[in-house]
Amino acid sequence: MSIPIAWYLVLAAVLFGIGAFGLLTKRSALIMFMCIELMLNAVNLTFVTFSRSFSDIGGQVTVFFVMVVAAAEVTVGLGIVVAVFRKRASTSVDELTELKD
Amino acid sequence: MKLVAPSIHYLAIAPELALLGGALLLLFASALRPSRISNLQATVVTAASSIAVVVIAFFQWSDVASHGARTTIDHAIALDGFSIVASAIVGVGLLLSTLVAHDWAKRANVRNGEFSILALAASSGAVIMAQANDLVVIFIALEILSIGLYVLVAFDRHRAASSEAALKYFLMGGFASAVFIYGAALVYGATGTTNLSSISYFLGKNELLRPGLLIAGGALLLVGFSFKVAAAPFHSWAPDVYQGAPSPVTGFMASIVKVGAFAAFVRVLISALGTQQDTWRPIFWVLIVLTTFVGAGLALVQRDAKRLLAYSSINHAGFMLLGLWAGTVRGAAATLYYLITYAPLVIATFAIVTLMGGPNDTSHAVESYRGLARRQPWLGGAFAILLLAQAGAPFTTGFFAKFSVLSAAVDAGGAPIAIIAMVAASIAFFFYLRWTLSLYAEDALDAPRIVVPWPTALVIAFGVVTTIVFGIWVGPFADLAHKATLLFLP
Amino acid sequence: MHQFAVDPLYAHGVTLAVVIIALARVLIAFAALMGSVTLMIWFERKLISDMQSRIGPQRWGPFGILQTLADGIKLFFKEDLIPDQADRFVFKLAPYLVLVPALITFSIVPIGGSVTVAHHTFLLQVADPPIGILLLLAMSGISVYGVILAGWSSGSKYPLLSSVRASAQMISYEAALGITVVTVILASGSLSTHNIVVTQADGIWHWNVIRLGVVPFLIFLTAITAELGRPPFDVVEAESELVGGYHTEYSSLRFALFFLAEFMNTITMSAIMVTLFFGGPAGWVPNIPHLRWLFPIIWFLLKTTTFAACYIWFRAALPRLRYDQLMDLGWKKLIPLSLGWMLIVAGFIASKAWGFGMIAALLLGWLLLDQAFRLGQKRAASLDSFLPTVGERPVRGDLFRKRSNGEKA
Amino acid sequence: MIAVALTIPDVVVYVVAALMIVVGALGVISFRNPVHCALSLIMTLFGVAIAFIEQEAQFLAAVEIIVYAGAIVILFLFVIMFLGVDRRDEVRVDPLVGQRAFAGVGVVITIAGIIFLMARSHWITGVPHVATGVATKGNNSNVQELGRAVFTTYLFAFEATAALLVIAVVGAVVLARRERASTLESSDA
Amino acid sequence: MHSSLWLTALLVVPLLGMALLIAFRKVTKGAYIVGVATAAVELAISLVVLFLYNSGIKGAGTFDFAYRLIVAAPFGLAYDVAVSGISIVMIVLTAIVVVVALLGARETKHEVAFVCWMLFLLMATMGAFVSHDLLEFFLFFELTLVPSYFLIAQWGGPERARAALKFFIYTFFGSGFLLVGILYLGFAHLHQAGGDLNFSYGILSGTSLSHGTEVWLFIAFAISFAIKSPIFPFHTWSPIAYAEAPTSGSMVLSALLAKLGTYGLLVFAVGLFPLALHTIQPYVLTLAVIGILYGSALAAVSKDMKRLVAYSSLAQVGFITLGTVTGSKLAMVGAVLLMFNHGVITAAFFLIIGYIEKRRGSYLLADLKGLQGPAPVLAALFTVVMLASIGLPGLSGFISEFLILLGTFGTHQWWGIVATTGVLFSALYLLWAYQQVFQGKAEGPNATIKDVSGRERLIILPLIMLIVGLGVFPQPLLNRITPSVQQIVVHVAPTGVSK
Repeated sequence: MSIPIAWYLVLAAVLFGIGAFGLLTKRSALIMFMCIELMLNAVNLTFVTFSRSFSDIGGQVTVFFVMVVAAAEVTVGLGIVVAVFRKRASTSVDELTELKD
Repeated sequence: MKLVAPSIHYLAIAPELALLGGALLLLFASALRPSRISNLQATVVTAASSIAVVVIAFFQWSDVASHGARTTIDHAIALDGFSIVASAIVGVGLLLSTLVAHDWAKRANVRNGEFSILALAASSGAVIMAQANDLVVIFIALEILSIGLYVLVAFDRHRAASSEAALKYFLMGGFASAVFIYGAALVYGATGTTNLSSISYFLGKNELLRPGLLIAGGALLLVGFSFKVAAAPFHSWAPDVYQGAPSPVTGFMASIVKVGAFAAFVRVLISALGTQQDTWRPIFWVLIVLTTFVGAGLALVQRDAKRLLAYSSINHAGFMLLGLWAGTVRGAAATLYYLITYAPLVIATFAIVTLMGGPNDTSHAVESYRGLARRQPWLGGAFAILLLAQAGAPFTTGFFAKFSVLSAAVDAGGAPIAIIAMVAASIAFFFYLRWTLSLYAEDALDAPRIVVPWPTALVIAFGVVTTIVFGIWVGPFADLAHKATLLFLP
Repeated sequence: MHQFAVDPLYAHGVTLAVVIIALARVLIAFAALMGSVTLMIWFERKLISDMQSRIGPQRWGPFGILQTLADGIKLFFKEDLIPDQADRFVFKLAPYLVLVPALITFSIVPIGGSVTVAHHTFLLQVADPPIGILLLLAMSGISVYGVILAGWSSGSKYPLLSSVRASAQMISYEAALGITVVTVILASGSLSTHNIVVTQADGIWHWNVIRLGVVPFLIFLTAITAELGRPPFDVVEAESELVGGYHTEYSSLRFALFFLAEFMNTITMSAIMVTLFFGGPAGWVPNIPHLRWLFPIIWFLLKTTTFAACYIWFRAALPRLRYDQLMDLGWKKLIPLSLGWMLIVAGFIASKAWGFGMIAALLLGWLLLDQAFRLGQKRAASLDSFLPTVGERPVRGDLFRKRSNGEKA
Repeated sequence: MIAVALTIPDVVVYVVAALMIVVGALGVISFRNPVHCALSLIMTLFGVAIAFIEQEAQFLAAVEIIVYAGAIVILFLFVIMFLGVDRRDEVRVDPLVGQRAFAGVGVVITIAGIIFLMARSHWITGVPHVATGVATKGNNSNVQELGRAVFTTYLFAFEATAALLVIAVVGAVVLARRERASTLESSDA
Repeated sequence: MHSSLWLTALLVVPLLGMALLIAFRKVTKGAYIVGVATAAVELAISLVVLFLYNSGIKGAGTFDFAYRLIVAAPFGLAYDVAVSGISIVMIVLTAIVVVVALLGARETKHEVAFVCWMLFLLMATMGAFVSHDLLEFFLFFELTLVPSYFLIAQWGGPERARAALKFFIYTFFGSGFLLVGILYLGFAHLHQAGGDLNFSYGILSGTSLSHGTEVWLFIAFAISFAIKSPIFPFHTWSPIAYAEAPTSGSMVLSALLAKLGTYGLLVFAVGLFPLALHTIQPYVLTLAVIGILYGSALAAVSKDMKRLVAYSSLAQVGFITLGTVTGSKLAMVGAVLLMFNHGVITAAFFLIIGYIEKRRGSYLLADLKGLQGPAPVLAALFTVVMLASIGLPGLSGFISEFLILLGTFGTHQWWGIVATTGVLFSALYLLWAYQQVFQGKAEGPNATIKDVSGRERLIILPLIMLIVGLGVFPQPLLNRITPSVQQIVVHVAPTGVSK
């Protein structure tokens, strides 16, 4: 037993919060996207921390799956960003305004 | 080191195998055929897979009826009445959507192959969600479903709105997934497992004196689910996405996502966190009030048909949540019944919306529906019936759907929330009625005639007929939902 | 199966002596690596000029062996230029991002067997972490950053193009690389490089290159060459297309660092290849007292030098691939091949029947895949028309109208 | 909770990891240039990897670097450069909540709430769990246990990721492929 | 016990009529003929039911024609029909009013759709009156909204959209309470008795509830019915809706749908929660009395005839409410009778207004003057109806109001006294209106209007006959009403002074 799990849990929570804040406030799709990755990393850290204190491998396996999901999400997400950019490139509108109330 | 692989009950995973098999078949075929696979072939394969899901559901049902509900693959997935019915709904929803999409693809001159592959794979995600008995599996299934949909939403590359919608959906969906899995992490910390049965077992055996971690985790799971089912205040993506997505996809999304997400939601709340009912109920209370009112209220001011229907679906989500709020067997059955009846209804509605969108899928102003029933009495009449059913007019399935959740809520001691929901329903009823009325307006008789291809006509007819027939002959579906829930995994 | 051992150095607790030994290992290894880089540069220049019937460096030192040193000193005293458009922080950071992974990767290479100094027995390898060879994959992932960021931060067109190329190329080949490494891990049953070497120690037939069939080795060689960006996969710094590639805007010491890192990487990867496929330090050891520890090192150096020479040979002999050929090779050939081979190996490890079944299945799969690729190419070629502009839907009528207008005209 | 004797190296490692994580994360949300954000993200990822190693999850640490730093962030950079968004107008969307401050307060309250709830329940309430029956052993490589769990308890999840990856690949291809005319238009050379 | 097929026929015939309509929608005048024919058949069946009802059993108040079929057990949904002496009256009223409305207030614009909606409304209203199951009642109760909405919104006056909206939102809002109340009651019974969910009236009336619960449920039911009726202060939708609706719509709204409210109040609210009545009584009575006075006052100042009748309806509904909640048997019988009579009277009123509107294109009091000169028969008809509404002895209004007031004086003297003034008020404003419209010298277009044609006379004749006939000889109805009311009154024992 070394570092108390609380330290890691708080760290992860803070990381999650920073990610969420970024996602809610940033206006660039790519950076919002990175913020999602931050959040997922916070989750990973949480899982690993619990996994260590339970001596249960399950948490680590879950982290593994989260990473796979993150990779899949990135693949598709960046594809969407590229698709949007292709549409928008010619018009140089800096906001997505097609869909509004 | 000897590795003992878990036993697999193949019948339990047969639906997703059928769907993924269809997807892979199409994938290989499109790679190996000298000429591309035609839209017809893609549609046939998709339809066959979805019919297979329904057929498998019958076998599963008899299996569960005789052997009882059970879990398989090391308790990762559950085979019970609830999951069977939910996956059958997914099958039916996919079948209907693919028929609509077939016509749309033909009209819009789009290749249907990838569309079908993605739809099949996304549906398999929904099926897995319905069966999942582990938070990790739910998470992965959720992603399968969502990723498929992100792409489907962006599928129409002729409209900028389509990819914009996909981007919004993606960002919100990613956020929701992250929140969900963080919730799962905290629940894992609180209970030492992610398996729903084990969580339930743990919480049943141990009274948590300090349930903070569990509460935090549960709340985050709830937020994650709320995003997926578009419950206010986590609904903000839905109108944009519904509007931007290609219309057949919107119908698909409105039905399949709701089925998958609510099925998993029910399982998590009632099966795993059932003991914590007192904690999550107040949150739901707020959620339901917001959702029903936001859905109904904002729909009133919409000018775009798809946006309007998006808010309407938010409103419906609020009602489905009402069944969850009850948290009883009756509540679960009510939500299931709602899903059973809602899926064909909403797909048929969007089938007509798809037709109305024209070849470019762009003319979706509510105004353009004026006088539809005068120009084309059958189409307009069908749409009127569908709208009334969505509103919850008596003697349609829409009414009994609302009735079932309300009765479950009242049964669980929620008369006030039921009344509040009814108030929202009255607002909702109004905008449906107003729309229906405009179908009979007389000042727009010269709009071009809409050609109804027979597959779409079939879907619309199916939607209308089930709505009316099972709105009067209520017994079968009500019994089905009830029995399915009685066969719920303990 | 072999008994896997952890580094015996830490077996009896951590004392001051142990710390000193560990530090010494680090210092010696990296000093040696640095030194060998200067030699490597000289070696490459000399060898390649021999192959091209030139003389090569000859002025400084015997056979020009100090030429590198002289070049280094010259670069050191040159003016350090940073372009106006550059992103200064990243521009300065990038060279280190290339250099550090090369150094770290080297730390997992077993140079020799175990040695006993002052009653402490230890392995001749900087570190033997339990994740072992995964470090290679991790670091090869990181080293891309140096290239990408260098190109991007220069604020100049050609380096940027180079960056984009580099990122795509490295991602493409990393997949094949990783899968091949998995094949090796399957055979060795461990991630640790030390254990991987140990399992190959029983003679030449146990070397992975033989044991796994030659294919994984060839894939690995190809992929690692592409990862390094060395010829024939040097589209990243193709002089005829991109001026100097990602380091066009670099000068002075920073340029030297790139140079250093490239050669260091070459050496490290040669060493890794030796470790993974050629038994590392394994080889015939004559029974000479007190010097037994020396022979594995010599074997290792010999093998590594061979591969280093191999790279130089490639550079002299092979023409650069076109970018699309490079992508083709990576995605359509190496990845399926490595994946298939991994499955075959896994099959044989499970049982012979599985193995042969796997071969049959993969043959079928390969036929289908090949057919699919052919069809794809044919289709791509036959599609003679693309939509006119992005964002506008061609309506059937419009197209017909356009054509009929054309006919009239 | 039992008082834990902390060793200085542990604390140092933790502090370094935490600093990397937090500073990196703050960098992601405060830099304007997406490339700098990506670099900050890498710093966070390394911090997380260090935290993993500190918690005896070496394998995951390696995978974290390989998958996140080695593939995901590279993809980000690739797209940033490919689109040239760092120099031109960005691809933007409306944020969920318009008000920065509102979002800030909301997030702070939420996270503070979560931390408070965790602290109230003394950080952990679960028990070493019986369902998987597989525990990490000492400081040995846990790769084997990981592999075993993947193929037993998490077999279905593992298989499901296959579907996930298939759909992601198909999706990416669909999204990225250029528009091509279908048969009708192709006659119009 | 008679066959329930009669009641089922009441529901099926309009549907068949609709099917026929749609099948022969291209035939000229087909809609009119089919519509009237269907309604006539309906009327015939309802009369048969009226005469068969408990025939041979003297003074029996039990339900007849009963039949119960479980449709969906988990929902407690059943097809459960039966009629009591109260509902039988309402059924006949429904059939009569619809026949007259179809005949007399024909809409030529989109006639097929119009007749369809009317028949649909007929079916829904019939369904509500024959239901012996709360849930089923609710279903039909709700279902009436849809056709009414369309009738107002498509064939109404210039402000029809707003009127329809107001009508719809109000009533739907109210029915939410009703549904939740029904559900609550059903589950209360389920938790007591076990078994399946069941909303049958007979079974639920045996549920024992705490007094507080009964009061709340009564309120929930009452709100819904009060809105539908409408009872003051839930009436604000009604003037505009009555005014903007087409003539037939106004007839149906005031003569039938309003009765759904009062019928529900009597049978379901009072009938199921008799004990709550004790607590609630003063408030409802007060509201009823205020309604009477307020309706009369507003009727006196209203500027058009439709609003006038609408407000007078409010006053009349006040009387009905008064009779319903006093707990006195006499008053209750009177209330039921008034439901019928008011239905007939108000239908006649709107029919006459429709005649006027057809001729003059307006129903504003200001536009009309001296009509009795050119149209004496019209004036005479109006006079009869007006006098019935005022409560002139010998006409139908009198006996019912008299019974109500008599009953009320027995139990709640002071309310009775105040309510009586309402009768005087009604005389006041109706005579005033008569004076404005029919008396004086006709000028301009008023001078040239045609009198009612023979056909129109024929159409209104049944209503007039009923007004006169029931004024003289209400016994056939009273015989059927009284025993059923007795059944309800028994439960209201603590306060009910059964006379």
